[in-house]
Amino acid sequence: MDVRIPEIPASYDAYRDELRAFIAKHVPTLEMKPRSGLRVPDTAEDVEAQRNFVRALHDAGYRQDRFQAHDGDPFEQRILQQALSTVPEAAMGNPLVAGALKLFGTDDQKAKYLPPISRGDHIWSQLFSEPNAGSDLSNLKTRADLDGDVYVVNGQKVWTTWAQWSDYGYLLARTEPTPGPAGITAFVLDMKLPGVDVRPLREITGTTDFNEVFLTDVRVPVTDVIGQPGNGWKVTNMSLAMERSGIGGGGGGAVVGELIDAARLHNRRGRSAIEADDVRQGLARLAARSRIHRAIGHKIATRAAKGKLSVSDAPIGKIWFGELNLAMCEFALRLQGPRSALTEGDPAAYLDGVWQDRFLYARAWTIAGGSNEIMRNMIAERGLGLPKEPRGS
Amino acid sequence: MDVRIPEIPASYDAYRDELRAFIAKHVPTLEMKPRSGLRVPDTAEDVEAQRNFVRALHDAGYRQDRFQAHDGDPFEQRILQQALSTVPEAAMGNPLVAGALKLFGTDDQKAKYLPPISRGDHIWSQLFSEPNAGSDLSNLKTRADLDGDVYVVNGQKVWTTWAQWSDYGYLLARTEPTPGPAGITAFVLDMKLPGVDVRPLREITGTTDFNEVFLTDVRVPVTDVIGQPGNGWKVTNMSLAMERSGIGGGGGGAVVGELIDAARLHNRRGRSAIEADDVRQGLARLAARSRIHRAIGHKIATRAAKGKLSVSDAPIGKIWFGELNLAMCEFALRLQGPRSALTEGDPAAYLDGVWQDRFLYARAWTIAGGSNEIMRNMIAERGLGLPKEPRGS
Amino acid sequence: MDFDFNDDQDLLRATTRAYLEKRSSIASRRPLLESPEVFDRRVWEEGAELGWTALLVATEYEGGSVSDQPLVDLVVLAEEFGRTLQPGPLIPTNVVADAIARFGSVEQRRAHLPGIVAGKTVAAWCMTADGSPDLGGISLRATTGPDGGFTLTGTAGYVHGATVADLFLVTAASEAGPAQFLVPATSAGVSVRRLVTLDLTRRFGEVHFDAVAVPAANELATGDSAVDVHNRALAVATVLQGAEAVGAAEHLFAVTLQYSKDRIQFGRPIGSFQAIKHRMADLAISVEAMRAATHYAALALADGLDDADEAIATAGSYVTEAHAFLCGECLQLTGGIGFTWEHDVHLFLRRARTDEVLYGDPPWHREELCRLITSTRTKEQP
Amino acid sequence: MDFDFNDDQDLLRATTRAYLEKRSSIASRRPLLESPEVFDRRVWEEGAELGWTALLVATEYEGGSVSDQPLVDLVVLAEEFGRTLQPGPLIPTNVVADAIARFGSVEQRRAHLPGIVAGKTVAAWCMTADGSPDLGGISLRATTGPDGGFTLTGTAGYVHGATVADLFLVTAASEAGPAQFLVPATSAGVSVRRLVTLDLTRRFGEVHFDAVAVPAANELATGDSAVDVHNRALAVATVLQGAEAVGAAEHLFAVTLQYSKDRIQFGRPIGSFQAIKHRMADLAISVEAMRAATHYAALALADGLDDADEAIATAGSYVTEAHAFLCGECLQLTGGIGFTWEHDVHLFLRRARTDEVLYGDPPWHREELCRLITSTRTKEQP
Repeated sequence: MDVRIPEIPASYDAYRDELRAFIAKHVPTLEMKPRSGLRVPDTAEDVEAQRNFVRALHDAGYRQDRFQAHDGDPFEQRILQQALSTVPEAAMGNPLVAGALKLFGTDDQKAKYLPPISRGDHIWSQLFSEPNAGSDLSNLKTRADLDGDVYVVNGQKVWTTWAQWSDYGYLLARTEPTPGPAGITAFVLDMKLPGVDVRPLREITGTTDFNEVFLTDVRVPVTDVIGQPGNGWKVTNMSLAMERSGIGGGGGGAVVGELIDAARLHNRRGRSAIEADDVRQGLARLAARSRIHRAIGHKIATRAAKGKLSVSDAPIGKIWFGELNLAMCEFALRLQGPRSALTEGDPAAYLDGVWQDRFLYARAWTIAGGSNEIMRNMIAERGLGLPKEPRGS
Repeated sequence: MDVRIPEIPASYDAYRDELRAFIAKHVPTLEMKPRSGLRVPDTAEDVEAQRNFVRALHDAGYRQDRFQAHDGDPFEQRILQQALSTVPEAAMGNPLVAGALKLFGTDDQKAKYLPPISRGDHIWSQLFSEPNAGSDLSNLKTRADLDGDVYVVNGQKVWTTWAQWSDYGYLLARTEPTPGPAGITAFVLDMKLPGVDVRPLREITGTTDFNEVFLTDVRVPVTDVIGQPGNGWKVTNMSLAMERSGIGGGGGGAVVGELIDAARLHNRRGRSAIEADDVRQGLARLAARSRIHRAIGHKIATRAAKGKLSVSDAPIGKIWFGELNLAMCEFALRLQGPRSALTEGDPAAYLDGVWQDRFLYARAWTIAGGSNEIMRNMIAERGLGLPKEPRGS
Repeated sequence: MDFDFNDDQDLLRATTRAYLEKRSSIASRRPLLESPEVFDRRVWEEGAELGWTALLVATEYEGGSVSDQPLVDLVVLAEEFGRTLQPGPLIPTNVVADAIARFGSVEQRRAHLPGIVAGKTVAAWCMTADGSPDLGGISLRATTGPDGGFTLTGTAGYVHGATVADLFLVTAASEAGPAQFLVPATSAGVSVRRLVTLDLTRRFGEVHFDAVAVPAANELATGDSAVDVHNRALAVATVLQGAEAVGAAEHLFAVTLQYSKDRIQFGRPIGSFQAIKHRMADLAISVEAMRAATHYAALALADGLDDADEAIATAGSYVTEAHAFLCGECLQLTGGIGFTWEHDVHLFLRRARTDEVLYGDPPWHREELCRLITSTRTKEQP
Repeated sequence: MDFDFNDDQDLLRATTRAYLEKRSSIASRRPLLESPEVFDRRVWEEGAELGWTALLVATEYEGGSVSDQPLVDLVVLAEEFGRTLQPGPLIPTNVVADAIARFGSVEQRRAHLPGIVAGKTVAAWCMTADGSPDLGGISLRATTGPDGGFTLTGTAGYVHGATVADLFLVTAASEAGPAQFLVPATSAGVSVRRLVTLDLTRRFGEVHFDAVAVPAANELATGDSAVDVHNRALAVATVLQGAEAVGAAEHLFAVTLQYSKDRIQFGRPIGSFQAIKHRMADLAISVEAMRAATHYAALALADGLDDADEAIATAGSYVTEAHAFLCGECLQLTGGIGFTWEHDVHLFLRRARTDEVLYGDPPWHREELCRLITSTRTKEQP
């Protein structure tokens, strides 16, 4: 039993130092407030600044293998990922399509789309959810009707991150009128095509991280189908599984540290909250859950490496992360007592309201990408073999 | 708004004093260990001692109106109920049938059965649940086939409290072969009839509070039908609703006091547990839930008095009580730390293991009389109007 | 036993609800969510005619209640305020009116109560600087001047209504112990900083007192009597805060229940899925519990029942926390649609999280409850 | 990255499971539940041949492991012990073997380890009197005699295996601080009172030492070194206790899952009701979490990873508590049938509740974890 990953040899120190120096030199200062991590910029200037930063990284040879058809040097990749994980300015768009293209794309598609994703030349978004196809994604109604060598697409998408700044969309639409998963096809959608209308959507956080996308008689060439027509459900599930295990794989250790800071700073009945037994017990509960999250990640990674992933793995990781993240945000608010009422913009708000924003945004992790309710169904039905819920008429 | 009940006039002091003296004089000392309240005696001697005590009370004029067709003096009734609520030796059998007989019985049945219940001459039990009709009571399979002026009953009942000492049973059986609630009939069953075979059932507590009852060609006169044939589901629901609101109506104040005692006595890391903030917060949570239980009881009693009971009232009371009771038992065990491993019979066990027994028995309140899962369904479907679960084939 | 509102209170509710829906609905206030001020003085004055500020005041000062349990009447109003997320400082104004009516001199009553009742004087309660109900959290100092008057210096935080208040009830530490003063907002040296809060439906302020001169006649209470004023104010505020939470929870629950019946996924209303059904059942139980806890606390305080302190602490321990949980559940069950700015659920959630901490947060009330029940147990079991 | 058992460990599991099912199934031990003793020395000796007592002992003392992570090997055994609710003192015997192997003199190793490995010497660990891992909870006193030997007087409580043990590892307070001694059960003055416990599948004892003479050669450690012995023993016991809980939870969950597929109500398997399905999903998540926490703690302790202490405290905080909750849920989901004496679910529940408190209850481990993470945070953020 072993969870160690090979230590990075000292010979890579120079690479790391250069990378850090490069990032420090090139990372842009955005207009946008970072709040709880960078989400989506408000201005085209910020987008351009991010794009230039990603290009500069790419052109200097710092290329992440998840965007590319071939893998880089493993140690360099690890150093690169570690370094970029704390630089939200380098995260741009929703790169989910890269996995789909790698698994199902034609050589032409790979050549055409993967390098520009990697370089930051193309920003992508994911056009899956619809107003009546959220939890029940297979109920999507967007139509793509074959007309010669194009599909004519009509419909409405929602919850599309980065759509307002995207060059391309990873689109699911129905090419056959049968209900359910059959007849769904995955496409590359050029967002500049006529008939694509993006309307930013404001969320409960007050920020605009998502969009509605209206599609009216958009003409998509047949060469932009990903995989085979009617095969979109399979393409999607593979990429969603990758996304979910990604969500589940994040760490939580840093956040527990922030909770300790908050518990030390805030008072309860005249003493530091961290001296109260219930606060200490609560902190330990969250720390334990956070450490267990990492250990579950090791289990899943081990099964992935052995090709023995269970259908429950990604949902377990996603539920555990989503609920832990929410619990941590709630705990952080409660530690602040009355001060928890203050938020971003108030000079007395704790850390300029970052926890208040995180608390509101936390529901994105329990609702989006398959709500926790859908995840529990997947575990019960596909993982445990319990009978499926009957579908209504 | 008012939750006061009229004060008992001082003129009743003599009645109360006499009653207390009477109880003190006549209450039997049973062989059986009281543990967490008297449940069901182990020996015929104990049963006879209880019976004599109930008779003595009755013959001295102490008659509870719930067992009778007419009501007594309200102040005397309150004094009597208060006094007997702390004397488990006076509780004998399952008197649920009294309500059914009062609402649906013939004059003959009332005359024949109610006075002996009141006097303790007849002990009753309730023959509802079956091995395959627990949560789904309407699925009961026990057949009662008409043969002239008797019904011939065949089937198996389970979870029958007091059956091993009962004279009569309140029986549900199917008189028509249609499935579901229709075709169910309620009966008086003379437990001494040939073909009635009672087998005590041992529970997880180690005690024998319930029984299995096997019924083989038992011949029940048609005059022992309660209400109309085929009407048993209605008869039952009325009496179950009475039972559930009874379960929900119990207090919890005394128990919170016992938790305080336990928290004071036991130590955590070298000091009394009650000094730890998490213990104090936990105690307060339980105390608040206990007080809210009482307040919910006032709400339900008010609606009952106005004839505006909701179908959710009894399930809410039952769930709240059952979960609170379990939480209190778990809290009490955790307060004891390592000592919680000791139970009845060990000289070092806290209060001779009463909490350990209560903890195990607590599930009777969350499973029996309609499990909390069934109660939630009732609230959702009948109270909130959400769609019903489809029944399988 | 009649643990319910009476006909007059039902009528008060109907009148209030109709008025609020017409003149101050959530939808009508949507454009003001991010504006500096959301309070509408005309609405407040019209509301005053409907009794919003009169219930705890005797008729000789223009007040009057609809029952002999004015606090219970006020619970009706607070529930309606919660239901429609009203901006108006119903709780602080009535807390101040109650304090003056119960503890004020005849002159103080005459000076302030008619204006409050008429809706002309909006009042706010400066409890402490850090928002905790512990009197140790007061940063305000009152020094006695040679003329018998006082000089107030310091800050009070998290004051609902501070940005529009005409009169402050101010708790300060004086040489004679804690003391309360009535301070007009126009007094020299008083300034208010508007806070940026999670709640978007109300406005809160930090009130600064920079050597504010307060005449001796404006001293409401001092020493033990000031502690009584404080405890009474906190009890009234806790009950009314609970009532606002009850009204809000009832409404949001009803909206979410309806959504679960209307929203179709997998060809079925999502409310037909048993996991959702059972969560709705749990929320229904919780709403009933919130209601029972709040109404009992109101009744116990109104009638001075023996267990009033425990009843208040019980409500403070449970209600706002259960409400915040309910709002989170309703957000989760409303899914993506509930995650949009345009849906009201976040307004309920933001306000619920703020309610939790305004008048003693649930852990604070639980510590109170634990203290009360353990001291009783000692008495009973010597 | 290979966070799983290897082939040899899988084989060890298969062999152990087959042996236990054949020789010591739950069903076969049913008649003994209420008898004074439930331990079968023949089973233990046969188990010794399968490695139950050898893994933490070096080959020169007849021991041997199947991998270079003996503690992980032992986790496999403990999981199988939990799965079948074994009575044998696997945890204490191995804790004592480990203590002697790591901290004992060559003479002590020679004297005791071969007997333990052979299954001839059953060992038990006398931690403290009150069952808490705090060394302040020791009631045992060791006084030094003129011959350099010691006299032990006092009590140790909650000792698993005490009723059948041949050798005790005893922690006592000596003049030089805490100290550990190896005390044969046959020593004059040693007596064992069998405890009546909630758990029916194991036997525990209170061990009394009435002026028991212990030769100096039987002193294992003293002072700081004794604290090391204690901490090491507690860490090993916490990991193995977690592993027993994992094995038990996996089995009970599987049984309950199958029940939910087989039990028909309302014409459908109860496992087809979504509220039940989601609870089963939650239990599946919890089993995965218990497993991950326990295996990581085992690995961290086996390999001496930097975060071993946090890993142990994490397992101690979570695993037994989650297991007890799972048993309660399984009882609820099994309904009336689970409420009978004849169904095994109560045996799991009773044992789980006992497991929670044997080697530091979850609140104790959480306080440890909080202490560890806050001291780290100080270091990182000066």
